[in-house]
Amino acid sequence: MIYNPFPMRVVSKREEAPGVRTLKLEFVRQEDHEFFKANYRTGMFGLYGIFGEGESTFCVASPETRKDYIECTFRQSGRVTTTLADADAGDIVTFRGPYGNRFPIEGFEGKNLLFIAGGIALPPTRSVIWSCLDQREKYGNVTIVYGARTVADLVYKHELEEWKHRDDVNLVLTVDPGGETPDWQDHVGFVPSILEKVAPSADNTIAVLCGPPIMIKFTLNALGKLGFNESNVYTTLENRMKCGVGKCGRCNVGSVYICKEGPVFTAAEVSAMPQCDL
Amino acid sequence: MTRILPKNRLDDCIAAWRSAGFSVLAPVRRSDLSRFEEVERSEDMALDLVLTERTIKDHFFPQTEPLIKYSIKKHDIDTQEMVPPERKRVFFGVRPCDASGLAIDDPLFGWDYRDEYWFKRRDNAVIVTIACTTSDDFCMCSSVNLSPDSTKGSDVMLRPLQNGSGWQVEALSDRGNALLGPISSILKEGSDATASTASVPVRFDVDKVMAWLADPASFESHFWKEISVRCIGCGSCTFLCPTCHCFDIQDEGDTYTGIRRKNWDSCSFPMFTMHTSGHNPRNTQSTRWRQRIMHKFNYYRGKFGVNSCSGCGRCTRQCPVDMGITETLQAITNLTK
Amino acid sequence: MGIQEQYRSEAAGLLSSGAVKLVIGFGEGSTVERRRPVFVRTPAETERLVLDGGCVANLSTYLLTEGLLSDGKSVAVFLKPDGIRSINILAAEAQLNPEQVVIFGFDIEEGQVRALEGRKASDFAPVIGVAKAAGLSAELQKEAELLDQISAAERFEYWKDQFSKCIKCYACRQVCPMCYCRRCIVDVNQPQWVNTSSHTLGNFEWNIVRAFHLAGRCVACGGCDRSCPVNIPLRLINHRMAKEVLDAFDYYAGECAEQKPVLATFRQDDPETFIL
Amino acid sequence: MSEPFEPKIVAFVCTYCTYAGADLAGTSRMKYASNVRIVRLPCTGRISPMFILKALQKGADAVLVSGCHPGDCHFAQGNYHARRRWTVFRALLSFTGIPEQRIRFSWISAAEGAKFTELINNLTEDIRKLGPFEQYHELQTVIETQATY
Amino acid sequence: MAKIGVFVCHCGENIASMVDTANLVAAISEHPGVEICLEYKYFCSDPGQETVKRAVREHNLTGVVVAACSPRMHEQTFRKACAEAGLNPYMLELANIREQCSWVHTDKEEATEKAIEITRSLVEKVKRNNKLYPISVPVTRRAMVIGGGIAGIQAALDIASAGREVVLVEREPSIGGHMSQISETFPTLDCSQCILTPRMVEAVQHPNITVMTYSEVEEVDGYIGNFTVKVRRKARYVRMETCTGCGDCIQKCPVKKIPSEFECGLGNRSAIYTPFAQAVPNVPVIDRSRCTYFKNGKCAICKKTCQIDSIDFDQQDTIETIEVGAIVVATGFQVQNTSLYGEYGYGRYKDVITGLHFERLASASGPTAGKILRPSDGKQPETVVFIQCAGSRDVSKGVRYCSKICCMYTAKHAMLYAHKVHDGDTKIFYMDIRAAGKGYDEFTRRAIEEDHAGYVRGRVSKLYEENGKLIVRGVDMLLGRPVEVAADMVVLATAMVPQPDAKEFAKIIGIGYDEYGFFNEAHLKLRPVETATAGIYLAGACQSPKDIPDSVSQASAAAAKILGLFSREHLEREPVVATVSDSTCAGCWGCATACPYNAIDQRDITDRNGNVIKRVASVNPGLCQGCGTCVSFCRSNSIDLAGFTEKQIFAEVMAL
Repeated sequence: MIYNPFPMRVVSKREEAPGVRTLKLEFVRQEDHEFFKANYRTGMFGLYGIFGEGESTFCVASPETRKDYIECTFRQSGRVTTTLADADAGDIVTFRGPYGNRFPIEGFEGKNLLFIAGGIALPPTRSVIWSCLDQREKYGNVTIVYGARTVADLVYKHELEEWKHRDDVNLVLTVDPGGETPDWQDHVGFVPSILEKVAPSADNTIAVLCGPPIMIKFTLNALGKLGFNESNVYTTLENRMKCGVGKCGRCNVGSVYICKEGPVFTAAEVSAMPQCDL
Repeated sequence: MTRILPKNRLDDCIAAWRSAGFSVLAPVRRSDLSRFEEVERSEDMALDLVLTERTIKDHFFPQTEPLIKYSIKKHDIDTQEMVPPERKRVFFGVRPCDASGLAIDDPLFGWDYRDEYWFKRRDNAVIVTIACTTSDDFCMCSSVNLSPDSTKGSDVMLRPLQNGSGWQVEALSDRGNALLGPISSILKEGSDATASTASVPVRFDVDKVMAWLADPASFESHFWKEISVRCIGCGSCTFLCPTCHCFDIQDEGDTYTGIRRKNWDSCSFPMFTMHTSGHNPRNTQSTRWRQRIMHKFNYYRGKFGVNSCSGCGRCTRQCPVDMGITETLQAITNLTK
Repeated sequence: MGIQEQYRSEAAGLLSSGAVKLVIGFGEGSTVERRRPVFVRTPAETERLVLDGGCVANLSTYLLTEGLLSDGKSVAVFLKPDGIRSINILAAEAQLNPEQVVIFGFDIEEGQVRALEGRKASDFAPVIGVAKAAGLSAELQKEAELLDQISAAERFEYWKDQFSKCIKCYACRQVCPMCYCRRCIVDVNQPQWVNTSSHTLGNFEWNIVRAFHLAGRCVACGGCDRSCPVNIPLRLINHRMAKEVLDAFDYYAGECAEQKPVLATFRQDDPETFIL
Repeated sequence: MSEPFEPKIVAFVCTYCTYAGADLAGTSRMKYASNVRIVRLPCTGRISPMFILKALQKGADAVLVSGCHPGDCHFAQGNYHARRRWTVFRALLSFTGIPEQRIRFSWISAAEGAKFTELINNLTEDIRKLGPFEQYHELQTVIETQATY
Repeated sequence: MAKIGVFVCHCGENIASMVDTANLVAAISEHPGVEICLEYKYFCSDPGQETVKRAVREHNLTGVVVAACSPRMHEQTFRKACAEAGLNPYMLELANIREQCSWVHTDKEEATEKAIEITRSLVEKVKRNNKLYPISVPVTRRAMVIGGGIAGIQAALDIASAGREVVLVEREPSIGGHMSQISETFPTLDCSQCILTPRMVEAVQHPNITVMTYSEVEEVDGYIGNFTVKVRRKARYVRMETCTGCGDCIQKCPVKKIPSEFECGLGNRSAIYTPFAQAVPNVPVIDRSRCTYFKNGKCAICKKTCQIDSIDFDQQDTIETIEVGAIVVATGFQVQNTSLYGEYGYGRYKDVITGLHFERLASASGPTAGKILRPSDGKQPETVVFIQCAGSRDVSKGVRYCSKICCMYTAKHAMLYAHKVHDGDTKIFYMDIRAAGKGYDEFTRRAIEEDHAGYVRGRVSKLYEENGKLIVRGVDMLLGRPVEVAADMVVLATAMVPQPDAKEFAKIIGIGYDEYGFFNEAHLKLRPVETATAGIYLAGACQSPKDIPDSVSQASAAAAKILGLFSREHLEREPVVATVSDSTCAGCWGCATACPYNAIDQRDITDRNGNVIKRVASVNPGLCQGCGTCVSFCRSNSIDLAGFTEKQIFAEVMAL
């Protein structure tokens, strides 16, 4: 029934940043995998769990173009994530999903893409980035602006390296003032201000923005200044969730159930929500 | 001429249903608490109560429900899904507000993902409602477009006879009709007058309330702080509410074996929305009270076309600090005068 | 002038002089019998204050509302002797500064309200002394003794039946002035000492742990007992704890603001007849 | 004939006195019933009442709590604090119907291997007579089955 | 997840004969998280330890359980082995399947089952162990000794002679303490001053000792190795630096009739004075309350007299802040106020005196120059009655303990009296004669046999004056008949009691005290010199009544403890200490009240602008001893004990 998760086997794990892990999971049962393949689209999330500890919600960080496995990236903080972070290859964890809506990337075709992410919020963006990069020909220019508090806090460092060296991706990295290392070559400054310097034209451009609430707020302002229409800016919202299927009643912001109607929203939809409920 | 269930045949009625495979649940007062429990004899029933303290929701959405039993092995995990029993049950003597509560929650539990824990019980339950002839200071069904003899959510409606000898019986659904089969010989025809239903005053103007709540400006109103100042943040109003349905999922057990459970949770609790980061979107009692009212009289209606309140008044009746929906909605009504 | 009027005018005086920023008292409730907590911020509003035999709640809980006393300003509150003892405990446990609490003291005897002399918690030491001398409630003791007389197995069944009703709404905790923890033990999940689910085992654990945490701190205001929506006789278990600390350690909770917690202190000659 | 009932007993002991006393029983090759499982803590002061409840949940038929004699605590005062807690907790458990015979407290010094041996044997025998603590354990079994409704 | 290695030791036949180790290994191997499970004859042997180390390295183990003997036996052995293999030594647990299993059971099946359960529960515990690192605390290698009596002087000299700095603080104008008041000492009858004075001089002249007389400790902060002490130096009104101690000012001071404290009121002193002739430092102080100049601004004769202008009426008290690494408390005792004893007429009859009075009478430097003359009329008493246990061992007077020295000094007094008044008569009323100590019993025997001390076993019931005599009535319990003595003088062997301000002082420095006010040692038997507060030690009668040899021994012991502490610049402590969760602590301070070591302080949590957001408990790892009493007190589980965390114990219990 609806609360019964899929058993998943840990294939590998990677330390992304202090306290931040990525787990690569494969399906134990064929039928679960088939279900996932049939239903997963980029932007969706799931509940990752360990029996005995519980479940925790985060996005599927792998793209819809790669459905052989699920990757998830999370910060070790509570009871579940602490245990998940301990999982090694071969261990069994669980996954319930995919849930929620998705980034409408068909609609992005032929357009320029601007991805903006802050800190631990790169994973949801990364899912869309790869979903698009894996079909690179369908889209226009791709710009990725990613910032973190310090150099150590940047996640997916190996992929950042890869994007950096791709001709068809413009990667802009930045760290908050004070977070740079002596050999840091990229930008220093907060994402919104860097964005104003490096952003492509708003014309025919879709922006995908993920980050902590405070960053989202200032970045939306910056995008506004740059002429982006709120309906062309997509973001994801994350709230505490337990059921993931619109029953348990905790994730709503105003009348919106994040788990059912989200987690992907346009900036226009977000600004229609009661801001203090976010 | 209508069908009558004579009070003095109630025991026969119970026996007939039981032999037809039904469990019969009715209001019972035991250990200083009134609630629905299985009964075998009519004398165990407490049908004269205005309302049981606990709702019948308990029997469809239990306060704690095992979902999955797990057992961790060295290389594997055994899981066993715990399925609720498909037990045929008659709920006898339900009040219209409680019956409505079930109907109000049905769409939520069926919203895209069907929650079988609810529906396996719903589908096997027959709700026999008794119209109210008495009410108290807290009843407010009439304020939420229901009434002391509302049929919403009921399969069979019983209307007390004026002479107190029994009830006029009306089947409202196929399930209700089917339930009357085993007791057809007990029912008799009659034309006794029914007692007048309780008169429950309208305590607030729900339309005005809905309009005010729908106004985005109301969300940030200072009103919420004032009205909720004495709320202590317990969950008794939500847990005694026939329509509140929020829950938590928890794993519980020892080192290797345990049960994943679905437990009632309450929007009154700060932990309800607390992120692991420590950020809490609803970090004050006033925002939580606002959520409760908004959810019941604005959001829920937006999703499912109905307000999530059946007017039982338990929230106020049981509140340790004498708060409740009525007071708030009266105040909103007054705001918009 | 009755006490109600006297206190109303004194409250108005305190508010208008700025001596207090808020008066927490009782007002009319949703029915004739009910009294509810009211929060009065202006002299005019003091008309809402009611003081009669129905004013039984221990309002000291509200003093712990986050941020209420952090500006150093004073708040006036209507309290019975039990509530005043709560203030003493909260002061002893560093949760509030008793200097910021102005007390409208009263007591109820046979439904009649009687004013108590004093304004600061420390002024009421004689009243509390009298209360201690009078001993714990004989009524509760009688009720508790009925349970003491039956066998352990029967007692277990009794409490199992009672606790099985618990729905973990935490009204008992929320209404209690002593339950001020930032994180209740039941919300501790690493490890999960108390089963949070409201099955009988979890309910047993919760209610036992809460009673233990209230041992030597409960002032028998009855708030939890009255608040319990499923009518669990929490008064009895709390009374039993109060009796234990009084009998074993001569400890009466809330005697003064300097009182040390009973379970954080000891005497070398504490009784230990049960230890082998 | 059914198997004789073998109780499960959990002991929470301090490392300096009772644990050492139990060690002494071993080095002296004294013999006692194998029903006891010892959890070692630095001091009786560390023993929280929750331990007892969890032991009962895990099927203990009796719990023993033991530490240094008053005045002998390695940490000077831990056992005095513990004694107060026990007094209160024991009264609480008793009032809620958890029999006093099942929750025992003792002082056993590092020299009292014999006392430890005797206590474990007596306790085991007492609980054998008393039978399993089904009333409590039933609470655990009930939650493993369906919701009652 | 965790990778635990479990090593099942046979201990020769010790374990293997009663525990089916193959079964144990089989069961534990199937346990979740167990990466490897091996058995071996002796894991504590070198090859055994090598096996453990190799497994740790090869399997990247995150934790180790050795199922073998008691952790009290080999925990350190295997911790070391783990550390050598690169695993944090605290990621080890010992499952005790020998002392608490194989050796005590007789049924192999049962023992095996128990061994499995023990091991399993420790596997679950070790999964939740945290890496711990020894706590290093810097040590200020300077000691403070509080109290300049014989105990304090001895401790100071011992520490100083070993090369460490010492600050010796004494609140009186001179060091010396009670010992300087004593005439002769038992059991040798050598002159107290003669043996004490050289030590006083040595102390004050020692290059490593700073003597601060007329000074009091006002505040102590910090913890072992790192105390900050505030000392109030009271104004002397005499410049220490220049005064030569000539004594002219004392001679010239017109206010002379002040009862001398040192002489117990039997002699007088002036307003500017040194307590006694041999005072160290030999610098007088002005008693402000008695000085005419301070009363009305006139006089100042001392100032005029002083040839080097050392009198300074403008001096003020000063507060000095001193950093020290350890503290010896040697604050001594006082004589019980005998006015409690109405029945003995103390205070009513001038010739009823205390033992200390008698010391002054017998002292060659005393007011009577060593002649035994009674206070009332200066006549030599012909009959002296001594009453022992005048206060001690008397519940009704609040002193249940034995003051320990009275039997001895009373015998000494009787002897001194007999030596000075050859035809005098003594009667000693006693309960028991407690003369345990080297040469002590011989001493009392000498008093009886050589000096004819008249011991009467019994208590005095009544004492009154009649015709210029003190009539002492009692019962001779040995003969079973009443006794009545007409005495010229009565000497009460009064109890030794704590200093009047002992309890307040204990609170200032943060140590415990008993119901009387004697300071508490950490452990009566095993740690009699330490207090429960690490870094603070006790010496002398402030802990309990003691004679001089005992005080000196304890002082030297305290010094040895401190020198041990000072042997390194950093103090390494076991990391088994408590920590507080700031986010959940409600600041009720119950833990701080319960802590036997005063290891818990209040700490302010501030926001970026420095505003206090909340105040939480904070454990000082330098002081915490790891008992965990705070943990079980905390209602919100906001404090935890490393090595025995809530998570660990929960897992251990839940795996049983």
